[in-house]
Amino acid sequence: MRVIVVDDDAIVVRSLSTILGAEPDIEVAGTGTSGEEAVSLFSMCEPDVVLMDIQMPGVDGLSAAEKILAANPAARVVFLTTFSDDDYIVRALRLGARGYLIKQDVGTIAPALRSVMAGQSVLEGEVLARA
Amino acid sequence: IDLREKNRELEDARVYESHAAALAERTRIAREIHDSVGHQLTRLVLEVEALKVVHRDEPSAVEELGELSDGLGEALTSMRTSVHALEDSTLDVGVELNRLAGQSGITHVDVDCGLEGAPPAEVSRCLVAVTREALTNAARHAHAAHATVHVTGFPGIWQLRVENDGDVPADVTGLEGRGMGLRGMRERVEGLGGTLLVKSDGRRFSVFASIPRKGQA
Amino acid sequence: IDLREKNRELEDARVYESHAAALAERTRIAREIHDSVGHQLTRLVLEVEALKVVHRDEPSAVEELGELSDGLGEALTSMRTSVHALEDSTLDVGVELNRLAGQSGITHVDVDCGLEGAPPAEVSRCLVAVTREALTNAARHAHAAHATVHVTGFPGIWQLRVENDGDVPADVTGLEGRGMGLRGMRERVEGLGGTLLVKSDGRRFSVFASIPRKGQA
Ligand SMILES: Nc1ncnc2c1ncn2[C@@H]1O[C@H](COP(=O)(O)OP(=O)(O)OP(=O)(O)O)[C@@H](O)[C@H]1O
Ligand SMILES: Nc1ncnc2c1ncn2[C@@H]1O[C@H](COP(=O)(O)OP(=O)(O)OP(=O)(O)O)[C@@H](O)[C@H]1O
Ligand SMILES: [K+]
Ligand SMILES: [Mg+2]
Ligand SMILES: [Mg+2]
Ligand SMILES: [Mg+2]
Repeated sequence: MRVIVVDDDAIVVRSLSTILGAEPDIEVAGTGTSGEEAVSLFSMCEPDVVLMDIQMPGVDGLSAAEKILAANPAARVVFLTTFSDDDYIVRALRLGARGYLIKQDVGTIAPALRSVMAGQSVLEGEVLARA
Repeated sequence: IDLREKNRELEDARVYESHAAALAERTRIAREIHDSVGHQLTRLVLEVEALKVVHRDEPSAVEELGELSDGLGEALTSMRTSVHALEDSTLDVGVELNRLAGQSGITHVDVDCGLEGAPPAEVSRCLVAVTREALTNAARHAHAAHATVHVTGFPGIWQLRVENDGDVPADVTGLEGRGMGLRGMRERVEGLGGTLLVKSDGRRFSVFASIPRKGQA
Repeated sequence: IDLREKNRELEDARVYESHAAALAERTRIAREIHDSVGHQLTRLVLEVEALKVVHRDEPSAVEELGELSDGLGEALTSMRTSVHALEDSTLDVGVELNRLAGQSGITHVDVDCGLEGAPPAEVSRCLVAVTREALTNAARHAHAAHATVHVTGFPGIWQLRVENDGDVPADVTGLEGRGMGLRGMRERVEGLGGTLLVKSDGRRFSVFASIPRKGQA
Protein backbone atom coordinates (compact mmCIF):
# COMPACT_ATOMS: atom_id res chain seq x y z
CA MET A 1 0.00 0.00 0.00
CA ARG A 2 1.09 3.57 -0.65
CA VAL A 3 0.86 6.00 2.26
CA ILE A 4 1.64 9.66 2.81
CA VAL A 5 2.87 10.82 6.24
CA VAL A 6 2.13 14.37 7.45
CA ASP A 7 3.17 15.86 10.81
CA ASP A 8 4.37 19.36 11.66
CA ASP A 9 7.36 17.83 13.44
CA ALA A 10 9.93 16.86 10.79
CA ILE A 11 11.58 14.39 13.16
CA VAL A 12 8.29 12.56 13.59
CA VAL A 13 7.83 12.44 9.80
CA ARG A 14 11.33 11.17 9.23
CA SER A 15 11.11 8.55 11.96
CA LEU A 16 7.71 7.26 10.84
CA SER A 17 8.91 7.09 7.22
CA THR A 18 11.87 4.99 8.28
CA ILE A 19 9.72 2.72 10.44
CA LEU A 20 6.94 2.21 7.88
CA GLY A 21 9.26 2.12 4.88
CA ALA A 22 10.92 -0.98 6.36
CA GLU A 23 7.63 -2.90 6.05
CA PRO A 24 7.64 -5.00 2.86
CA ASP A 25 4.07 -4.08 1.90
CA ILE A 26 4.25 -0.36 2.66
CA GLU A 27 5.63 2.38 0.46
CA VAL A 28 5.91 5.92 1.80
CA ALA A 29 4.85 7.79 -1.33
CA GLY A 30 5.19 11.27 0.09
CA THR A 31 5.74 13.28 3.27
CA GLY A 32 4.73 16.74 4.43
CA THR A 33 4.76 18.97 7.49
CA SER A 34 1.52 20.95 7.17
CA GLY A 35 -2.17 20.60 6.40
CA GLU A 36 -1.73 22.50 3.13
CA GLU A 37 0.90 20.02 2.04
CA ALA A 38 -1.36 17.11 2.96
CA VAL A 39 -4.03 18.38 0.57
CA SER A 40 -1.65 18.91 -2.36
CA LEU A 41 0.25 15.67 -1.68
CA PHE A 42 -3.02 13.78 -1.77
CA SER A 43 -3.90 14.88 -5.28
CA MET A 44 -0.31 14.44 -6.45
CA CYS A 45 0.37 10.97 -4.99
CA GLU A 46 -3.13 9.50 -4.80
CA PRO A 47 -2.11 7.41 -1.79
CA ASP A 48 -4.07 4.49 -0.38
CA VAL A 49 -3.87 5.94 3.14
CA VAL A 50 -3.16 9.39 4.61
CA LEU A 51 -1.47 9.16 7.99
CA MET A 52 -1.72 12.64 9.52
CA ASP A 53 -1.13 14.51 12.77
CA ILE A 54 -4.25 16.17 14.18
CA GLN A 55 -2.56 19.15 15.79
CA MET A 56 -0.55 21.28 13.40
CA PRO A 57 -0.20 25.06 13.23
CA GLY A 58 -2.04 26.78 10.37
CA VAL A 59 -4.30 24.34 8.52
CA ASP A 60 -4.58 21.57 11.12
CA GLY A 61 -5.17 17.90 10.44
CA LEU A 62 -8.93 18.16 10.82
CA SER A 63 -9.35 20.93 8.25
CA ALA A 64 -6.98 19.19 5.84
CA ALA A 65 -8.94 15.95 6.20
CA GLU A 66 -12.20 17.82 5.65
CA LYS A 67 -10.87 19.17 2.34
CA ILE A 68 -9.47 15.83 1.23
CA LEU A 69 -12.68 13.97 2.10
CA ALA A 70 -14.89 16.58 0.44
CA ALA A 71 -13.07 16.03 -2.86
CA ASN A 72 -12.48 12.29 -2.41
CA PRO A 73 -15.12 10.71 -0.14
CA ALA A 74 -13.39 7.30 -0.41
CA ALA A 75 -10.07 8.64 0.89
CA ARG A 76 -8.71 6.72 3.87
CA VAL A 77 -7.52 9.16 6.51
CA VAL A 78 -5.99 7.93 9.74
CA PHE A 79 -5.05 10.44 12.41
CA LEU A 80 -2.04 10.47 14.67
CA THR A 81 -2.31 11.89 18.17
CA THR A 82 0.08 12.26 21.04
CA PHE A 83 -2.43 11.11 23.64
CA SER A 84 -5.66 9.16 23.64
CA ASP A 85 -7.42 11.90 25.62
CA ASP A 86 -7.06 14.34 22.77
CA ASP A 87 -10.24 16.45 22.60
CA TYR A 88 -10.27 16.42 18.83
CA ILE A 89 -10.75 12.69 18.40
CA VAL A 90 -14.54 12.76 18.43
CA ARG A 91 -14.59 15.48 15.78
CA ALA A 92 -12.07 13.56 13.72
CA LEU A 93 -14.24 10.46 13.64
CA ARG A 94 -17.37 12.45 12.76
CA LEU A 95 -15.52 13.80 9.72
CA GLY A 96 -15.29 10.33 8.25
CA ALA A 97 -11.75 9.47 9.25
CA ARG A 98 -10.91 5.77 9.46
CA GLY A 99 -9.54 6.07 12.96
CA TYR A 100 -6.73 7.36 15.05
CA LEU A 101 -3.46 5.98 16.36
CA ILE A 102 -1.30 6.97 19.29
CA LYS A 103 2.13 8.00 18.02
CA GLN A 104 3.86 6.42 20.97
CA ASP A 105 2.46 2.97 20.16
CA VAL A 106 4.63 2.66 17.06
CA GLY A 107 4.22 -1.10 16.80
CA THR A 108 0.48 -0.80 16.17
CA ILE A 109 0.77 1.57 13.21
CA ALA A 110 1.63 -0.83 10.33
CA PRO A 111 -0.94 -3.48 11.38
CA ALA A 112 -3.57 -0.76 11.79
CA LEU A 113 -2.90 0.53 8.28
CA ARG A 114 -3.44 -3.02 6.95
CA SER A 115 -6.79 -3.22 8.76
CA VAL A 116 -7.82 0.11 7.27
CA MET A 117 -6.92 -1.22 3.79
CA ALA A 118 -9.17 -4.20 4.58
CA GLY A 119 -12.06 -1.81 5.20
CA GLN A 120 -11.97 -1.63 8.98
CA SER A 121 -11.66 1.25 11.43
CA VAL A 122 -8.97 1.57 14.09
CA LEU A 123 -9.12 3.34 17.43
CA GLU A 124 -5.87 3.55 19.34
CA GLY A 125 -4.69 0.60 17.28
CA GLU A 126 -7.76 -1.50 18.21
CA VAL A 127 -9.54 -2.76 15.13
CA LEU A 128 -13.27 -2.09 14.87
CA ALA A 129 -15.74 -3.28 12.25
CA ARG A 130 -16.39 -0.48 9.79
CA ALA A 131 -19.21 1.56 11.30
CA ILE B 1 -25.35 46.02 58.80
CA ASP B 2 -26.83 45.85 55.34
CA LEU B 3 -23.77 47.65 54.06
CA ARG B 4 -21.52 45.23 55.87
CA GLU B 5 -23.35 42.27 54.33
CA LYS B 6 -23.07 43.89 50.91
CA ASN B 7 -19.33 44.42 51.37
CA ARG B 8 -18.98 40.82 52.36
CA GLU B 9 -20.73 39.69 49.23
CA LEU B 10 -18.53 41.84 47.03
CA GLU B 11 -15.46 40.56 48.79
CA ASP B 12 -16.63 36.95 48.42
CA ALA B 13 -17.20 37.45 44.70
CA ARG B 14 -13.72 38.91 44.37
CA VAL B 15 -12.11 36.04 46.27
CA TYR B 16 -14.08 33.58 44.18
CA GLU B 17 -12.96 35.19 40.94
CA SER B 18 -9.31 35.34 41.85
CA HIS B 19 -9.51 31.75 43.04
CA ALA B 20 -11.08 30.72 39.74
CA ALA B 21 -8.38 32.59 37.82
CA ALA B 22 -5.63 30.85 39.77
CA LEU B 23 -7.21 27.47 39.08
CA ALA B 24 -7.55 28.25 35.38
CA GLU B 25 -3.89 29.19 35.32
CA ARG B 26 -2.93 25.87 36.88
CA THR B 27 -5.07 23.93 34.45
CA ARG B 28 -3.34 25.77 31.64
CA ILE B 29 0.08 24.85 32.99
CA ALA B 30 -0.92 21.22 33.46
CA ARG B 31 -2.09 21.15 29.83
CA GLU B 32 1.16 22.75 28.79
CA ILE B 33 3.26 20.11 30.54
CA HIS B 34 1.06 17.45 29.02
CA ASP B 35 1.31 18.87 25.52
CA SER B 36 4.90 20.06 25.39
CA VAL B 37 6.72 17.41 27.40
CA GLY B 38 4.36 14.76 26.00
CA HIS B 39 5.18 15.77 22.45
CA GLN B 40 8.92 15.91 23.08
CA LEU B 41 8.99 12.47 24.67
CA THR B 42 6.78 11.00 21.95
CA ARG B 43 9.04 12.19 19.16
CA LEU B 44 12.01 10.69 21.04
CA VAL B 45 10.18 7.37 21.19
CA LEU B 46 9.71 7.54 17.42
CA GLU B 47 13.34 8.51 16.84
CA VAL B 48 14.55 5.56 18.87
CA GLU B 49 12.17 3.20 17.06
CA ALA B 50 13.45 4.45 13.72
CA LEU B 51 17.03 3.87 14.87
CA LYS B 52 16.06 0.32 15.82
CA VAL B 53 14.86 -0.23 12.26
CA VAL B 54 18.02 1.28 10.78
CA HIS B 55 20.24 -0.88 13.00
CA ARG B 56 18.06 -3.98 12.95
CA ASP B 57 20.99 -6.19 11.91
CA GLU B 58 23.12 -5.15 14.89
CA PRO B 59 21.82 -6.99 17.97
CA SER B 60 23.79 -4.93 20.49
CA ALA B 61 22.48 -1.65 19.04
CA VAL B 62 18.93 -2.97 19.12
CA GLU B 63 19.36 -3.90 22.76
CA GLU B 64 20.81 -0.51 23.72
CA LEU B 65 18.01 1.26 21.88
CA GLY B 66 15.44 -1.01 23.54
CA GLU B 67 16.61 0.21 26.94
CA LEU B 68 16.18 3.79 25.81
CA SER B 69 12.62 3.14 24.60
CA ASP B 70 11.73 1.50 27.89
CA GLY B 71 13.01 4.51 29.80
CA LEU B 72 11.13 6.92 27.55
CA GLY B 73 7.94 4.92 27.94
CA GLU B 74 8.27 5.09 31.72
CA ALA B 75 8.88 8.83 31.67
CA LEU B 76 5.79 9.33 29.50
CA THR B 77 3.65 7.22 31.79
CA SER B 78 4.71 8.96 34.97
CA MET B 79 4.33 12.37 33.36
CA ARG B 80 0.80 11.51 32.32
CA THR B 81 -0.13 10.11 35.73
CA SER B 82 1.08 13.25 37.48
CA VAL B 83 -0.62 15.61 35.08
CA HIS B 84 -3.91 13.79 35.54
CA ALA B 85 -3.50 13.98 39.30
CA LEU B 86 -2.85 17.68 38.90
CA GLU B 87 -5.91 18.22 36.78
CA ASP B 88 -8.00 16.34 39.30
CA SER B 89 -6.64 18.38 42.19
CA THR B 90 -7.43 21.48 40.19
CA LEU B 91 -11.06 20.54 39.76
CA ASP B 92 -12.94 22.77 42.18
CA VAL B 93 -16.60 21.90 42.47
CA GLY B 94 -17.63 25.42 43.53
CA VAL B 95 -15.78 27.03 40.64
CA GLU B 96 -17.20 24.57 38.12
CA LEU B 97 -20.79 24.85 39.34
CA ASN B 98 -20.64 28.63 39.17
CA ARG B 99 -19.23 28.40 35.67
CA LEU B 100 -21.99 26.02 34.58
CA ALA B 101 -24.60 28.32 36.12
CA GLY B 102 -23.18 31.26 34.20
CA GLN B 103 -23.24 29.35 30.91
CA SER B 104 -26.63 27.72 31.37
CA GLY B 105 -28.69 30.38 29.67
CA ILE B 106 -31.03 30.40 32.69
CA THR B 107 -31.49 33.94 34.00
CA HIS B 108 -31.38 33.21 37.74
CA VAL B 109 -29.28 30.36 39.02
CA ASP B 110 -28.59 30.22 42.73
CA VAL B 111 -25.48 28.16 43.46
CA ASP B 112 -24.80 27.17 47.04
CA CYS B 113 -21.78 24.95 47.43
CA GLY B 114 -21.24 24.14 51.10
CA LEU B 115 -18.34 21.75 51.01
CA GLU B 116 -15.65 21.48 53.66
CA GLY B 117 -12.60 20.30 51.77
CA ALA B 118 -12.60 18.91 48.26
CA PRO B 119 -14.33 15.55 47.62
CA PRO B 120 -12.31 12.87 45.81
CA ALA B 121 -11.87 13.68 42.13
CA GLU B 122 -14.37 11.06 40.92
CA VAL B 123 -17.05 12.48 43.22
CA SER B 124 -16.29 16.04 42.06
CA ARG B 125 -16.51 14.97 38.43
CA CYS B 126 -19.82 13.24 39.11
CA LEU B 127 -21.32 16.29 40.87
CA VAL B 128 -20.24 18.51 38.00
CA ALA B 129 -21.53 16.12 35.32
CA VAL B 130 -24.95 15.71 36.98
CA THR B 131 -25.30 19.48 37.40
CA ARG B 132 -24.30 20.10 33.79
CA GLU B 133 -26.95 17.74 32.41
CA ALA B 134 -29.62 18.90 34.87
CA LEU B 135 -29.12 22.57 33.93
CA THR B 136 -29.00 21.70 30.23
CA ASN B 137 -32.30 19.89 30.59
CA ALA B 138 -33.80 22.75 32.61
CA ALA B 139 -32.92 25.24 29.89
CA ARG B 140 -33.81 23.01 26.94
CA HIS B 141 -36.99 21.29 28.07
CA ALA B 142 -38.41 23.55 30.79
CA HIS B 143 -37.15 26.93 29.51
CA ALA B 144 -36.63 27.62 33.20
CA ALA B 145 -36.30 31.15 34.54
CA HIS B 146 -34.96 30.06 37.94
CA ALA B 147 -32.80 27.18 39.04
CA THR B 148 -31.00 26.31 42.25
CA VAL B 149 -27.94 24.13 42.68
CA HIS B 150 -27.21 23.05 46.24
CA VAL B 151 -24.28 20.89 47.26
CA THR B 152 -23.82 19.86 50.87
CA GLY B 153 -21.20 17.71 52.51
CA PHE B 154 -22.54 15.70 55.45
CA PRO B 155 -20.35 13.47 57.62
CA GLY B 156 -21.23 10.28 55.68
CA ILE B 157 -22.51 11.57 52.37
CA TRP B 158 -22.41 14.26 49.69
CA GLN B 159 -25.72 15.58 48.47
CA LEU B 160 -26.57 17.52 45.34
CA ARG B 161 -29.97 18.99 44.51
CA VAL B 162 -30.71 20.77 41.25
CA GLU B 163 -34.19 22.29 40.90
CA ASN B 164 -35.86 24.33 38.20
CA ASP B 165 -39.20 25.94 37.39
CA GLY B 166 -40.74 26.38 33.92
CA ASP B 167 -42.57 23.88 31.71
CA VAL B 168 -42.07 20.79 33.79
CA PRO B 169 -43.96 17.49 33.44
CA ALA B 170 -46.60 16.64 36.05
CA ASP B 171 -44.82 13.43 36.95
CA VAL B 172 -41.66 11.66 35.94
CA THR B 173 -42.99 8.27 34.85
CA GLY B 174 -41.15 7.01 31.78
CA LEU B 175 -38.88 10.03 31.45
CA GLU B 176 -35.73 7.97 31.74
CA GLY B 177 -36.63 6.12 28.56
CA ARG B 178 -36.64 9.32 26.49
CA GLY B 179 -33.01 10.31 26.29
CA MET B 180 -29.51 9.61 27.52
CA GLY B 181 -29.24 12.38 30.09
CA LEU B 182 -31.14 11.13 33.13
CA ARG B 183 -29.93 7.58 32.57
CA GLY B 184 -26.35 8.80 32.32
CA MET B 185 -26.74 10.68 35.61
CA ARG B 186 -28.13 7.60 37.31
CA GLU B 187 -25.31 5.39 36.03
CA ARG B 188 -22.65 7.84 37.20
CA VAL B 189 -24.17 8.28 40.64
CA GLU B 190 -24.88 4.58 41.17
CA GLY B 191 -21.40 3.78 39.91
CA LEU B 192 -20.15 5.55 43.04
CA GLY B 193 -22.54 3.59 45.25
CA GLY B 194 -25.01 6.48 45.43
CA THR B 195 -28.67 7.02 44.60
CA LEU B 196 -30.44 9.37 42.20
CA LEU B 197 -33.98 10.66 42.70
CA VAL B 198 -35.86 12.54 39.97
CA LYS B 199 -39.10 14.27 40.96
CA SER B 200 -41.64 16.72 39.63
CA ASP B 201 -44.82 18.20 41.06
CA GLY B 202 -45.79 19.97 37.83
CA ARG B 203 -44.27 23.24 39.10
CA ARG B 204 -40.74 22.32 40.07
CA PHE B 205 -38.50 19.64 38.60
CA SER B 206 -35.77 18.30 40.86
CA VAL B 207 -32.80 16.01 40.57
CA PHE B 208 -31.38 14.78 43.83
CA ALA B 209 -28.13 12.80 44.10
CA SER B 210 -26.56 11.27 47.24
CA ILE B 211 -23.09 9.82 47.14
CA PRO B 212 -21.68 8.03 50.19
CA ARG B 213 -18.21 8.86 51.44
CA LYS B 214 -16.00 5.82 50.95
CA GLY B 215 -15.66 3.50 53.89
CA GLN B 216 -18.50 5.31 55.68
CA ALA B 217 -21.48 4.37 53.55
CA ILE C 1 -26.02 39.51 64.15
CA ASP C 2 -23.09 38.57 66.35
CA LEU C 3 -23.92 34.95 65.70
CA ARG C 4 -24.03 35.58 61.97
CA GLU C 5 -20.62 37.26 62.08
CA LYS C 6 -19.28 34.34 64.08
CA ASN C 7 -20.64 31.85 61.55
CA ARG C 8 -19.03 33.83 58.80
CA GLU C 9 -15.69 33.70 60.53
CA LEU C 10 -15.92 29.96 61.03
CA GLU C 11 -16.88 29.51 57.40
CA ASP C 12 -14.01 31.71 56.25
CA ALA C 13 -11.57 29.70 58.32
CA ARG C 14 -12.92 26.51 56.79
CA VAL C 15 -12.66 27.82 53.24
CA TYR C 16 -9.16 29.06 53.99
CA GLU C 17 -8.09 25.68 55.32
CA SER C 18 -9.46 23.69 52.42
CA HIS C 19 -7.88 26.17 50.03
CA ALA C 20 -4.53 25.75 51.77
CA ALA C 21 -4.87 21.98 51.61
CA ALA C 22 -5.57 22.07 47.88
CA LEU C 23 -2.52 24.27 47.33
CA ALA C 24 -0.34 21.94 49.35
CA GLU C 25 -1.57 19.02 47.27
CA ARG C 26 -0.66 20.82 44.05
CA THR C 27 2.78 21.70 45.32
CA ARG C 28 3.26 18.05 46.16
CA ILE C 29 2.28 16.99 42.63
CA ALA C 30 4.51 19.61 41.03
CA ARG C 31 7.39 18.26 43.13
CA GLU C 32 6.47 14.77 42.08
CA ILE C 33 6.56 15.60 38.38
CA HIS C 34 9.84 17.36 38.91
CA ASP C 35 11.36 14.49 40.82
CA SER C 36 9.98 11.47 38.96
CA VAL C 37 9.97 12.64 35.35
CA GLY C 38 13.11 14.69 35.99
CA HIS C 39 14.88 11.68 37.39
CA GLN C 40 13.83 9.43 34.53
CA LEU C 41 14.92 11.93 31.90
CA THR C 42 18.22 12.55 33.64
CA ARG C 43 18.89 8.83 33.69
CA LEU C 44 18.20 8.66 29.96
CA VAL C 45 20.57 11.55 29.31
CA LEU C 46 23.28 9.63 31.16
CA GLU C 47 22.51 6.43 29.23
CA VAL C 48 22.81 8.24 25.91
CA GLU C 49 26.05 9.89 27.00
CA ALA C 50 27.44 6.48 27.92
CA LEU C 51 26.43 5.13 24.50
CA LYS C 52 28.23 8.04 22.88
CA VAL C 53 31.41 6.96 24.63
CA VAL C 54 30.95 3.31 23.65
CA HIS C 55 30.37 4.24 19.99
CA ARG C 56 32.84 7.14 19.84
CA ASP C 57 34.56 5.65 16.75
CA GLU C 58 31.32 5.48 14.73
CA PRO C 59 30.52 8.99 13.49
CA SER C 60 26.98 8.18 12.37
CA ALA C 61 26.11 6.62 15.75
CA VAL C 62 27.53 9.66 17.56
CA GLU C 63 25.38 11.91 15.42
CA GLU C 64 22.22 9.88 16.02
CA LEU C 65 22.89 9.81 19.74
CA GLY C 66 23.59 13.54 19.68
CA GLU C 67 20.08 14.15 18.36
CA LEU C 68 18.65 12.03 21.12
CA SER C 69 20.52 13.96 23.82
CA ASP C 70 19.33 17.24 22.33
CA GLY C 71 15.75 16.02 22.44
CA LEU C 72 16.09 14.81 26.01
CA GLY C 73 17.64 18.12 27.02
CA GLU C 74 14.69 20.01 25.50
CA ALA C 75 12.19 17.79 27.27
CA LEU C 76 13.96 18.33 30.59
CA THR C 77 14.04 22.09 30.10
CA SER C 78 10.39 22.42 29.23
CA MET C 79 9.39 20.12 32.07
CA ARG C 80 11.37 22.25 34.50
CA THR C 81 10.02 25.53 33.16
CA SER C 82 6.44 24.32 33.51
CA VAL C 83 6.98 22.95 37.00
CA HIS C 84 8.45 26.25 38.14
CA ALA C 85 5.53 28.13 36.64
CA LEU C 86 3.29 25.74 38.51
CA GLU C 87 5.04 26.31 41.80
CA ASP C 88 4.83 30.06 41.35
CA SER C 89 1.14 29.88 40.54
CA THR C 90 0.72 27.84 43.69
CA LEU C 91 2.17 30.58 45.90
CA ASP C 92 -0.82 32.23 47.51
CA VAL C 93 0.01 35.36 49.48
CA GLY C 94 -3.03 35.06 51.76
CA VAL C 95 -2.26 31.45 52.60
CA GLU C 96 1.41 32.20 53.27
CA LEU C 97 0.77 35.25 55.45
CA ASN C 98 -1.71 33.32 57.57
CA ARG C 99 0.79 30.53 57.92
CA LEU C 100 3.52 32.96 59.01
CA ALA C 101 1.14 34.57 61.49
CA GLY C 102 0.33 31.20 62.99
CA GLN C 103 4.01 30.31 63.36
CA SER C 104 5.19 33.69 64.64
CA GLY C 105 4.80 32.97 68.33
CA ILE C 106 2.88 36.27 68.69
CA THR C 107 -0.44 35.71 70.44
CA HIS C 108 -2.64 38.01 68.34
CA VAL C 109 -1.83 38.53 64.71
CA ASP C 110 -4.47 40.13 62.54
CA VAL C 111 -3.92 39.29 58.87
CA ASP C 112 -5.90 41.23 56.29
CA CYS C 113 -5.01 40.34 52.74
CA GLY C 114 -7.16 42.33 50.35
CA LEU C 115 -5.81 41.34 46.97
CA GLU C 116 -7.88 41.05 43.84
CA GLY C 117 -6.08 38.44 41.78
CA ALA C 118 -2.61 37.11 42.50
CA PRO C 119 0.37 39.48 42.10
CA PRO C 120 3.25 38.28 39.91
CA ALA C 121 5.29 35.57 41.62
CA GLU C 122 8.26 37.85 42.42
CA VAL C 123 5.97 40.36 44.13
CA SER C 124 4.27 37.58 46.11
CA ARG C 125 7.63 36.23 47.19
CA CYS C 126 8.74 39.72 48.27
CA LEU C 127 5.56 40.38 50.31
CA VAL C 128 5.98 37.03 52.04
CA ALA C 129 9.69 37.56 52.74
CA VAL C 130 9.19 41.05 54.21
CA THR C 131 6.35 39.82 56.42
CA ARG C 132 8.40 36.86 57.61
CA GLU C 133 11.31 39.03 58.74
CA ALA C 134 9.06 41.72 60.23
CA LEU C 135 7.15 39.19 62.37
CA THR C 136 10.39 37.47 63.38
CA ASN C 137 11.77 40.82 64.54
CA ALA C 138 8.50 41.67 66.33
CA ALA C 139 8.66 38.45 68.31
CA ARG C 140 12.41 38.48 68.94
CA HIS C 141 13.13 42.11 69.72
CA ALA C 142 9.78 43.56 70.83
CA HIS C 143 8.25 40.42 72.40
CA ALA C 144 5.07 41.75 70.82
CA ALA C 145 1.64 40.67 72.04
CA HIS C 146 -0.18 42.08 69.00
CA ALA C 147 0.74 42.46 65.38
CA THR C 148 -1.16 43.35 62.23
CA VAL C 149 -0.32 42.42 58.65
CA HIS C 150 -2.23 44.35 56.00
CA VAL C 151 -1.82 43.85 52.27
CA THR C 152 -3.77 45.96 49.81
CA GLY C 153 -3.78 46.03 46.04
CA PHE C 154 -4.34 49.50 44.61
CA PRO C 155 -4.65 50.18 40.89
CA GLY C 156 -0.97 51.18 40.51
CA ILE C 157 0.67 49.64 43.54
CA TRP C 158 0.74 46.88 46.14
CA GLN C 159 1.11 47.94 49.76
CA LEU C 160 2.13 45.93 52.78
CA ARG C 161 2.11 47.20 56.38
CA VAL C 162 3.32 45.12 59.31
CA GLU C 163 2.93 46.68 62.78
CA ASN C 164 3.63 45.47 66.29
CA ASP C 165 3.48 46.62 69.90
CA GLY C 166 5.86 45.61 72.72
CA ASP C 167 9.38 46.83 73.54
CA VAL C 168 9.97 49.02 70.56
CA PRO C 169 12.69 51.67 70.14
CA ALA C 170 11.69 55.36 70.42
CA ASP C 171 13.02 56.06 66.94
CA VAL C 172 14.61 54.09 64.15
CA THR C 173 17.87 55.99 63.63
CA GLY C 174 20.73 53.60 62.94
CA LEU C 175 18.64 50.46 63.19
CA GLU C 176 19.49 49.34 59.70
CA GLY C 177 23.15 49.08 60.68
CA ARG C 178 22.43 46.51 63.38
CA GLY C 179 21.49 43.41 61.47
CA MET C 180 20.72 41.98 58.09
CA GLY C 181 16.92 41.85 58.35
CA LEU C 182 15.79 45.41 57.65
CA ARG C 183 18.48 45.88 55.03
CA GLY C 184 17.43 42.66 53.31
CA MET C 185 13.82 43.86 53.20
CA ARG C 186 14.86 47.18 51.70
CA GLU C 187 16.95 45.50 49.01
CA ARG C 188 14.14 43.15 48.02
CA VAL C 189 11.54 45.90 47.85
CA GLU C 190 13.79 48.37 46.04
CA GLY C 191 14.83 45.59 43.67
CA LEU C 192 11.22 45.61 42.44
CA GLY C 193 11.24 49.40 42.06
CA GLY C 194 9.45 49.92 45.38
CA THR C 195 10.10 51.79 48.62
CA LEU C 196 10.43 50.67 52.24
CA LEU C 197 9.58 52.82 55.25
CA VAL C 198 10.47 51.79 58.81
CA LYS C 199 8.94 53.83 61.66
CA SER C 200 8.51 53.76 65.39
CA ASP C 201 6.84 56.12 67.90
CA GLY C 202 8.03 54.21 70.96
CA ARG C 203 4.70 52.35 71.18
CA ARG C 204 4.24 50.81 67.76
CA PHE C 205 6.87 49.67 65.30
CA SER C 206 5.89 49.59 61.64
CA VAL C 207 7.31 48.39 58.37
CA PHE C 208 5.66 49.75 55.27
CA ALA C 209 6.43 48.52 51.74
CA SER C 210 5.05 49.82 48.43
CA ILE C 211 5.70 47.98 45.18
CA PRO C 212 4.57 49.47 41.87
CA ARG C 213 2.69 47.34 39.38
CA LYS C 214 4.87 46.90 36.32
CA GLY C 215 4.34 49.34 33.50
CA GLN C 216 2.18 51.49 35.81
CA ALA C 217 4.78 52.79 38.26
N1 LIG D 1 -34.96 19.80 34.23
C1 LIG D 1 -36.00 19.34 33.51
N2 LIG D 1 -37.13 20.08 33.39
C2 LIG D 1 -38.15 19.62 32.67
N3 LIG D 1 -38.17 18.43 32.02
C3 LIG D 1 -37.08 17.65 32.12
C4 LIG D 1 -35.95 18.06 32.86
N4 LIG D 1 -35.02 17.08 32.80
C5 LIG D 1 -35.53 16.12 32.03
N5 LIG D 1 -36.77 16.45 31.61
C6 LIG D 1 -37.62 15.60 30.79
O1 LIG D 1 -37.06 14.29 30.82
C7 LIG D 1 -36.74 13.83 29.53
C8 LIG D 1 -35.48 12.98 29.58
O2 LIG D 1 -34.34 13.76 29.88
P1 LIG D 1 -32.92 13.24 29.39
O3 LIG D 1 -31.88 14.22 29.81
O4 LIG D 1 -32.77 11.83 29.87
O5 LIG D 1 -33.03 13.19 27.81
P2 LIG D 1 -33.10 14.39 26.77
O6 LIG D 1 -32.64 15.66 27.42
O7 LIG D 1 -34.44 14.40 26.17
O8 LIG D 1 -32.02 13.92 25.67
P3 LIG D 1 -30.44 13.82 25.85
O9 LIG D 1 -30.11 12.39 25.61
O10 LIG D 1 -29.88 14.75 24.85
O11 LIG D 1 -30.11 14.25 27.28
C9 LIG D 1 -36.61 15.09 28.71
O12 LIG D 1 -36.88 14.84 27.35
C10 LIG D 1 -37.64 16.02 29.35
O13 LIG D 1 -38.94 15.72 28.84
N1 LIG E 1 9.50 44.75 64.76
C1 LIG E 1 10.44 45.30 65.54
N2 LIG E 1 10.16 45.69 66.80
C2 LIG E 1 11.10 46.22 67.59
N3 LIG E 1 12.37 46.41 67.18
C3 LIG E 1 12.73 46.05 65.94
C4 LIG E 1 11.78 45.48 65.06
N4 LIG E 1 12.40 45.24 63.88
C5 LIG E 1 13.66 45.63 64.01
N5 LIG E 1 13.89 46.13 65.25
C6 LIG E 1 15.15 46.67 65.72
O1 LIG E 1 15.96 46.89 64.58
C7 LIG E 1 17.16 46.13 64.64
C8 LIG E 1 17.57 45.68 63.25
O2 LIG E 1 16.70 44.68 62.77
P1 LIG E 1 17.24 43.65 61.69
O3 LIG E 1 16.15 42.72 61.37
O4 LIG E 1 17.82 44.45 60.58
O5 LIG E 1 18.41 42.92 62.42
P2 LIG E 1 18.35 41.81 63.59
O6 LIG E 1 16.97 41.27 63.70
O7 LIG E 1 18.94 42.44 64.81
O8 LIG E 1 19.33 40.70 63.06
P3 LIG E 1 19.08 39.74 61.80
O9 LIG E 1 20.20 40.05 60.86
O10 LIG E 1 19.10 38.39 62.37
O11 LIG E 1 17.74 40.10 61.24
C9 LIG E 1 16.87 45.01 65.62
O12 LIG E 1 18.05 44.58 66.24
C10 LIG E 1 15.91 45.69 66.59
O13 LIG E 1 16.59 46.45 67.57
K1 LIG F 1 8.84 -0.78 1.95
MG1 LIG G 1 1.68 18.30 15.82
MG1 LIG H 1 -30.91 15.74 28.49
MG1 LIG I 1 15.95 40.62 62.09
